[in-house]
Amino acid sequence: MYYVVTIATLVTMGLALIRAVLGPSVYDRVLAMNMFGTKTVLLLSVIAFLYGRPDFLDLALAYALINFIGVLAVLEFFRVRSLRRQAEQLEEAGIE
Amino acid sequence: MIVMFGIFLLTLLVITAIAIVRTSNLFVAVMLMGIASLLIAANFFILDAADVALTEAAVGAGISTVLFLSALALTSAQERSKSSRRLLSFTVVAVAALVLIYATFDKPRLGDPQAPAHTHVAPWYLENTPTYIDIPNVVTAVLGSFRGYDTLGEVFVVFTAGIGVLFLLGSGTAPGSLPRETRNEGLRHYLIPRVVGRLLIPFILLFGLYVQFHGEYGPGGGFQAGAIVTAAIILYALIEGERRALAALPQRWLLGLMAAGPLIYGAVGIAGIVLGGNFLDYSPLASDPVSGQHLGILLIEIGVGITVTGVLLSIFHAFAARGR
Amino acid sequence: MELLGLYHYWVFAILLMTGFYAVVAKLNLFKKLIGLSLFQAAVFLLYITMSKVDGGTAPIFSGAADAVFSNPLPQVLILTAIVVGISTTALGLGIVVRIKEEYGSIEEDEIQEIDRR
Amino acid sequence: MTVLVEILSWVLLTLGGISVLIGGIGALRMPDLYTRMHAASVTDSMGAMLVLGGIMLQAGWSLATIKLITILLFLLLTSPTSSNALASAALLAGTRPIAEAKQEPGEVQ
Repeated sequence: MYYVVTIATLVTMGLALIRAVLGPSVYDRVLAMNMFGTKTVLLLSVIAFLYGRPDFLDLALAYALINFIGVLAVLEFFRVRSLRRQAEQLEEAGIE
Repeated sequence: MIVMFGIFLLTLLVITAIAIVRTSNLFVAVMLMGIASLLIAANFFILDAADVALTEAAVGAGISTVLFLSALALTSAQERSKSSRRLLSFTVVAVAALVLIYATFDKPRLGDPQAPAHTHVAPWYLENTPTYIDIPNVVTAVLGSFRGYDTLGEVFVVFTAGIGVLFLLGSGTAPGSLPRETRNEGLRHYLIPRVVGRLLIPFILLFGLYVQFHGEYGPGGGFQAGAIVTAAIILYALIEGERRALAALPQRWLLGLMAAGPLIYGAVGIAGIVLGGNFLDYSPLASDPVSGQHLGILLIEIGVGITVTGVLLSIFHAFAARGR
Repeated sequence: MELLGLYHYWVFAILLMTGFYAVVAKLNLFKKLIGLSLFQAAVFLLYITMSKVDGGTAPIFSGAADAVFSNPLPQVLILTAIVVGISTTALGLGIVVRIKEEYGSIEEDEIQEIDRR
Repeated sequence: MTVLVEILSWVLLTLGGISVLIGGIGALRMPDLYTRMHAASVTDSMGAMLVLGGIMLQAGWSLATIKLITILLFLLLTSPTSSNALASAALLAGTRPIAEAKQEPGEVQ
């Protein structure tokens, strides 16, 4: 029965990858990456039990914690980029 | 069956790699790189490399994405020129790939117990770890004790790379940077991520310490723990702003950590000589050799952990201070 | 089944060469570094593939008497290589950032153009 | 009793697998960013709860269960937060939801 969940997760990963490759906007790709991260957590938890080594759940835990940082870094990147654009526009307006 | 899952993941990995090379938007390439890293880590786990998967999780999905993005914020997000000599490069690469694939037909298939790699020194490690070192995690035993020299070298490489980045970027700010107030505030106006992030940071730090000190018994060790602790502090810097993160853990301290790690490692090695053994021989450190090994591995893992934390955080701060 | 056992190595070859293509053919320095990371990842995959043993489990003793363990040595090498890899990639990114500041561009052809002047 | 737990856990796992799959299909087929995000994030939480709950019943009362509960807690905290952060970033950058874009200009809501 674990296999059913694993296959469902793998197929979903494939679908998320298609979304990440197709886009169209950058936000879609971030969404796909976030989704991919959650699915990886589920996949690792299930496979840890398939292997009969539940002590490897540490890995899934690490993923659940770390994945969040990637998304926040993306958010910060967007914020800095829009600030920089505003600053550039202000500068151009000041010169003219 | 699980091998089939691995093969499916590898196919996805190939698709991702090709998409990375084809896209001209560098931001998209970084996102796809994050996905590729998740795929690789899942594969490592399927191929029985729990320690490596943990490292790839902490480094690839978290820190690598953050570093790529902070460098991308300082350059341009769009690739402007087209490829050069496309046909020639493609032909060369395709021929090389075919040659490599042809060469694989002589390789032992996946998981062959008779493969040369499994018949020389590896069985010795697996058999003798219980007698000499007596810790369950053979990877940590090999990393810390049997091949301690290698790890010392790697720690110095990490240290040197950190020094190199600091030399290149320093602590100066680039021309055309944003005003001080905006560049230091981070995501402080995003209430929900901030609250959740603040809630998570202590747990991430705790998990980092668990990985550090549980490394002899389960997947973990200094390299992974250093990366996880770095991730926690980067999260703090993201939600509360650079300045507060630097106030909590100043640059001077980070430099101290960077240098202290290799020093601790080297000192443990020299202590071995002083107490009558060889360099990086931990057996004389305690009255009985096995507990000496335990103590030595614990100490050098701490050294590794603080070097990795110091170096990765210094690199992050160097990039962040440059642009904003 | 015999051929499927080599699939991991084929993926290694394709991944390695995809990364290499990005390094040689792309003119954008950032893209070259991403290609280099892919190249690295391919090498990691090769080593970890070689460490797998049939019916094995991760080389962490768990009390089971007759357990087969995969080869710990390649795992040790790659574990350290991942952290070294990210440090050296960061060094490369630092150089790219400095080039952008000095030349105002990270495209190889534009930089050579500026140098020629 | 054990049979009941077994059956319940398989039911949870199957439902979890189905909901994960539905989320994937939704994320691929929905027309714009916000609807895709809806499909992805709702099933993220739902699927994670069901799958991890099913594994928990299999694991019984052990250290693994505590770890699974921790993973579930972290996922339930971080996954909606990242969706929220992403949606607000997209909205601030000027991506409009498709339902809004379809309205005639000048039409009052």
